[in-house]
Amino acid sequence: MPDIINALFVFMLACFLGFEVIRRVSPLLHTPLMSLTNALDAISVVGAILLVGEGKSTFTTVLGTLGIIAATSNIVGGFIITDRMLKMFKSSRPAGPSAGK
Amino acid sequence: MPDIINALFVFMLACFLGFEVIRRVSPLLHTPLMSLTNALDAISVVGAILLVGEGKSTFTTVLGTLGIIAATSNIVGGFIITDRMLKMFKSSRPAGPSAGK
Amino acid sequence: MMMAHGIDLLIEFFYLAASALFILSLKWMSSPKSARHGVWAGEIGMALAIVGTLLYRGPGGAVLHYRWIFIGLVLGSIVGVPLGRVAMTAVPQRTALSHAFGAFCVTLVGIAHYYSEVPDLPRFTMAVLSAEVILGSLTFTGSLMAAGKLQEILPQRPITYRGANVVNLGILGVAVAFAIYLITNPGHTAFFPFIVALPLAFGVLMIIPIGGADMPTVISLLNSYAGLSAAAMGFVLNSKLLIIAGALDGSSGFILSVIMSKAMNRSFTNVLFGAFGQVQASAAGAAEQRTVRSATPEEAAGILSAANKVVIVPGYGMAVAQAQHKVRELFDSLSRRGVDVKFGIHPVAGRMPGHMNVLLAEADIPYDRLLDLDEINADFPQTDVALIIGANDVTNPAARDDKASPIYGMPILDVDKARTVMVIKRGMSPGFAGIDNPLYYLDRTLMLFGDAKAFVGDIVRELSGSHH
Amino acid sequence: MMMAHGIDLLIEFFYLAASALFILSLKWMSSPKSARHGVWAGEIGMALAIVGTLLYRGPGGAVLHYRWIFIGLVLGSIVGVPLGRVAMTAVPQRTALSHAFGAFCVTLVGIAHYYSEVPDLPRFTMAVLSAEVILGSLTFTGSLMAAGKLQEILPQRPITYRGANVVNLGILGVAVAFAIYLITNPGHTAFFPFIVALPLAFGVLMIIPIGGADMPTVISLLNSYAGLSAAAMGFVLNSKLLIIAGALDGSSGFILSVIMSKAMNRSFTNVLFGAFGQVQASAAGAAEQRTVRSATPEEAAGILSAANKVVIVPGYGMAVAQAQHKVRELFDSLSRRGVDVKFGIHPVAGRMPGHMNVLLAEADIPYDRLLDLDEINADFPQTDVALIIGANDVTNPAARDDKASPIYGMPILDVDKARTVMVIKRGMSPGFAGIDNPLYYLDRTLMLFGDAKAFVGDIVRELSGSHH
Ligand SMILES: NC(=O)c1ccc[n+]([C@@H]2O[C@H](COP(=O)([O-])OP(=O)(O)OC[C@H]3O[C@@H](n4cnc5c(N)ncnc54)[C@H](OP(=O)(O)O)[C@@H]3O)[C@@H](O)[C@H]2O)c1
Ligand SMILES: NC(=O)c1ccc[n+]([C@@H]2O[C@H](COP(=O)([O-])OP(=O)(O)OC[C@H]3O[C@@H](n4cnc5c(N)ncnc54)[C@H](OP(=O)(O)O)[C@@H]3O)[C@@H](O)[C@H]2O)c1
Repeated sequence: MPDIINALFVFMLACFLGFEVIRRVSPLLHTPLMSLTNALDAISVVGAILLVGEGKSTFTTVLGTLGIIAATSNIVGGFIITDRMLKMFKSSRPAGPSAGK
Repeated sequence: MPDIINALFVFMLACFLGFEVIRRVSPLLHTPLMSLTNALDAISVVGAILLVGEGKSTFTTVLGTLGIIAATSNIVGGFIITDRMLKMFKSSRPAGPSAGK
Repeated sequence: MMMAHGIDLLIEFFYLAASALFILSLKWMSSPKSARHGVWAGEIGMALAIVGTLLYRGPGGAVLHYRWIFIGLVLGSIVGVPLGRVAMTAVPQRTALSHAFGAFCVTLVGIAHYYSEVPDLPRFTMAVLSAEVILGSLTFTGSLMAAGKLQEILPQRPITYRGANVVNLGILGVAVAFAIYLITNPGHTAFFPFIVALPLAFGVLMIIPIGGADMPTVISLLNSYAGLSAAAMGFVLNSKLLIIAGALDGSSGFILSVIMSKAMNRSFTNVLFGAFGQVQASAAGAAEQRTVRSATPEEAAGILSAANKVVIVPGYGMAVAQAQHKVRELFDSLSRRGVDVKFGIHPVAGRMPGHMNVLLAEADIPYDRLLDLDEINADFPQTDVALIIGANDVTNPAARDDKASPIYGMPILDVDKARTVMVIKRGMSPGFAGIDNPLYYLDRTLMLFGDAKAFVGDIVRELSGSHH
Repeated sequence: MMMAHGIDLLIEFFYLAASALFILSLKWMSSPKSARHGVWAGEIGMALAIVGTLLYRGPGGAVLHYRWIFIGLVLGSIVGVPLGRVAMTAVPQRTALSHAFGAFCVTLVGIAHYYSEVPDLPRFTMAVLSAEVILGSLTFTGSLMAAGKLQEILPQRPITYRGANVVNLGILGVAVAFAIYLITNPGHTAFFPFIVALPLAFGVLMIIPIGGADMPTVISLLNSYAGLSAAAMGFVLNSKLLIIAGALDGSSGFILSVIMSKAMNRSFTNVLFGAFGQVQASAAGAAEQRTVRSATPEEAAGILSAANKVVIVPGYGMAVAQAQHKVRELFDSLSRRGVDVKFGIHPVAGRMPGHMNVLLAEADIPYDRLLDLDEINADFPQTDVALIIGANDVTNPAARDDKASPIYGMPILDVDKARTVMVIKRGMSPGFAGIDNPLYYLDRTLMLFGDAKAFVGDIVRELSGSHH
């Protein structure tokens, strides 16, 4: 029971935080944002690792290994492509002090 | 032990959220913000109520009742003054569509 | 929870740090200056999460069985590298594909969890497990379909039939009914396959009636669903890290779809309830035969080189034609002549949020030259030439002036306020919204008919020719 | 945790809703339009939190002893109403006082918790309980001292002696040492009073060397400490609601003090480590006798009525003189004559963040006429008259131009860019920073010597006189 409550509190806070943070993402970077969240979303790899690691049965090992492969490819691919995209964004001004705030 | 962890997660998220949210508060409203947080901070009344309610000893009842008085005065006073201040802020434009975003 | 030894506390601290790093990662995406730190934060966070999980001890202090874990990690990395190296134009389908992968993992873990714990599943666990599996499966097939349409393996055109929505929602409804039954009777294993199979079918059917062009909004929604399914897995495993990452991802997809639907002037409920497939009223048929003026690359080059201020408005056509590198040459050539060149970027130009920015950044155009709607619109009245390259709907003045237009109310780039308007496109065919564009019939408008890449290339050649 | 019955689950849902409402409450403070909803959200959240707590059942399902709870709530409300009705000018000391009350409650609960549980206190609980009590007690006396200085019950001037910092930090250090010992030996009840008494003393000593004018920064820091102590109480009681509210409050105080120290160009470490009392280098002594030009209310009225654009810059002097209502009359009178009047508000004008905005709003000046630093500075070159009312430091051009000035680098209002500058103040005495203001010696500057309220009143009279 307390687990449910704790989980709900964390979920509520994380949703509010997600809204606040994502709303501030520069529209310039909406495409890299999508690939970055792809990579972060592959955190489900944690569940798959535990599943395989506990080794309860061949069934869970097979499903879990497939899960690890799928999630890991998202992690690796997602970070690589995000970084590739972001590397392309260059300013014409040599990082000078920008006006205003 | 899990309590500690849960509490730390909640604290971490709430701190991030506090920063994001407070940074967006209009500088116009920094004074009412201070009195509003005064009122919200008096949430410690919850601890005092539990203390008095459990009625373990005269000692805890006395301390707790004093605590309830102090916190409640903050709640009541804080909300009243914040609302008074905010009522004073008026726009000269009759709530028309503001330019841009 | 499993909090006996100090090692478990350590793992939780790893997870706490990983969560904080994920938040920072998204925070740093707020500006191109800090965005790459964001990627690093995300990478470190992910590494901490994985290492932390590998430290996990089962009951009796047994370490995990590492063999298949490592095989999975290695194989996944091998698959991941090429997925990270696709061409920029393939990013939409890559994104869709990776939602499918993410949802696949979530669904598999959910299924395995069910069968290895059954019938020992408390109601709450069974409820969130059902949510995980249903969201996961429909996201899996939905995303695969979306990727197929975008890659043009599947037909792009919407396939609709009467009552499609009723059938689809019915299928999903039955799946939810099975799930509700399972919450109180988790032991009925015969019912479980339905809450996987029906959403898988729903995912396919949901996408069939939707045209390829509507895929970006769908992808963002699927992004949101993928995030929510990961959060549901977090509820099942009682992992705060998963809940946080899932919620962040879920809000990201949700916000991007809200931004898109706002910029396209669609109601958000219209998007949420999947009514993407509606046949768009085409006003084009009734349009009287009005005349347009067209010009050659030579004439266009002359006008551009005489201008002081030029605003280039790129659109979907630039992406299709892969014209961004030629556009860069044009930008350089004009800048060398002292012309002030800026880019006006509409939030839904192209087929993906931020599409134009990535393409232009790829072609090395500095991002401070890329101005969004609010910033650039004030500039058009002082602009000599607005050069539109493969954009259409995002410049359609009917959205501003014609209350009868289906896109009335959509915010647009006010290119018609510029002294001269030049439009590069192949013919008079409409854009995504399927409607005529009155801009093309203005006196100040010159049509430059041709493929974007070829035409811009011709202009550049003319400019450098006349230079000598 | 205490999660046996459904009622406990219900209480937690109340707390969850209260937490969400508190977050919304602060979110809605982002604009004056939604701010009052913020107050309502806060009120509903607080009501849910209190009602939820009253539903609590002890072991065996016993309800709480309500009698003293209700007496406390009623007495607290009776005390609270007048505290909510103080004059706007008393807001700084009211704020300080209420930090003291909040910290008082936290400290008492912490003390009672200790004595009723001892020696049955796990290490983690004892650690956070110590943090709660230490932060609570030092905030209590510190805030009382701050309130006393602001209300001028205590002397405003800083009282310093050599080694004060060492003594103070020593006292706090001893308290922390006792706390660390108690973590492993909670049963040593004889040590507990020290971790209350020493921080109480530290709170007093910390404030003695700080001048009244530095109180706002101190108050914000104390706000932050009060929030953190409430969060610590949340850790002790394992209440996520308390942790969230405390963390929100803690970040609020922290951010406001960062904003203040930035706007005052003080390093934040300087503020954090309490070095407020440092004697500020006064450059005023060496200033050669330069001449200033002064003018009468009549002349000022003439210049103002001939202007097209006027920017009024209010400062601490306007607050002291309570001149805001006269300023409103001036605003009305000029607006009626077709003069465009705006207000330039510096973030640290006055003695409290947002001080000027509240006073001007009180006098019914519409908030869209109040522009902050970034917005108004672009306007000064097109401004006919900058009328400064009781402001000084925030207009000092030395902050911009004179590298040797102690306030060099502080962002200021560029009033010296206006065609004519008029300054209402009583004499030539410096402002809070204690330094001379070269603005007063410019050719375009006219000094209007007098009390702000009286002088503005005179100008208004002149304007309406000449009106007839
Ligand atoms: N960005 C997003 O996230 C997103 C998401 C969903 C929907 N949408 C929708 O997509 C549309 C985007 O507007 P847009 O102005 O960028 O594009 P558009 O309105 O779809 O117009 C693209 C134009 O490019 C021309 N074109 C195609 N291939 C070309 C080539 N090779 N060379 C030159 N021109 C070419 C086409 O005309 P010709 O055939 O005559 O050449 C077409 O009219 C909006 O309606 C928006 O609502 C965007
Ligand atoms: N707002 C905050 O949060 C905050 C916090 C901490 C510190 N501060 C500091 O406070 C200062 C605020 O700047 P400021 O420009 O508002 O004020 P200021 O620099 O302190 O100057 C106020 C001026 O008002 C004049 N004055 C006083 N009483 C008056 C009266 N009755 N009628 C007319 N004039 C009167 C004084 O000159 P005469 O005596 O000649 O009349 C004085 O020079 C800054 O240095 C800031 O760093 C602000």
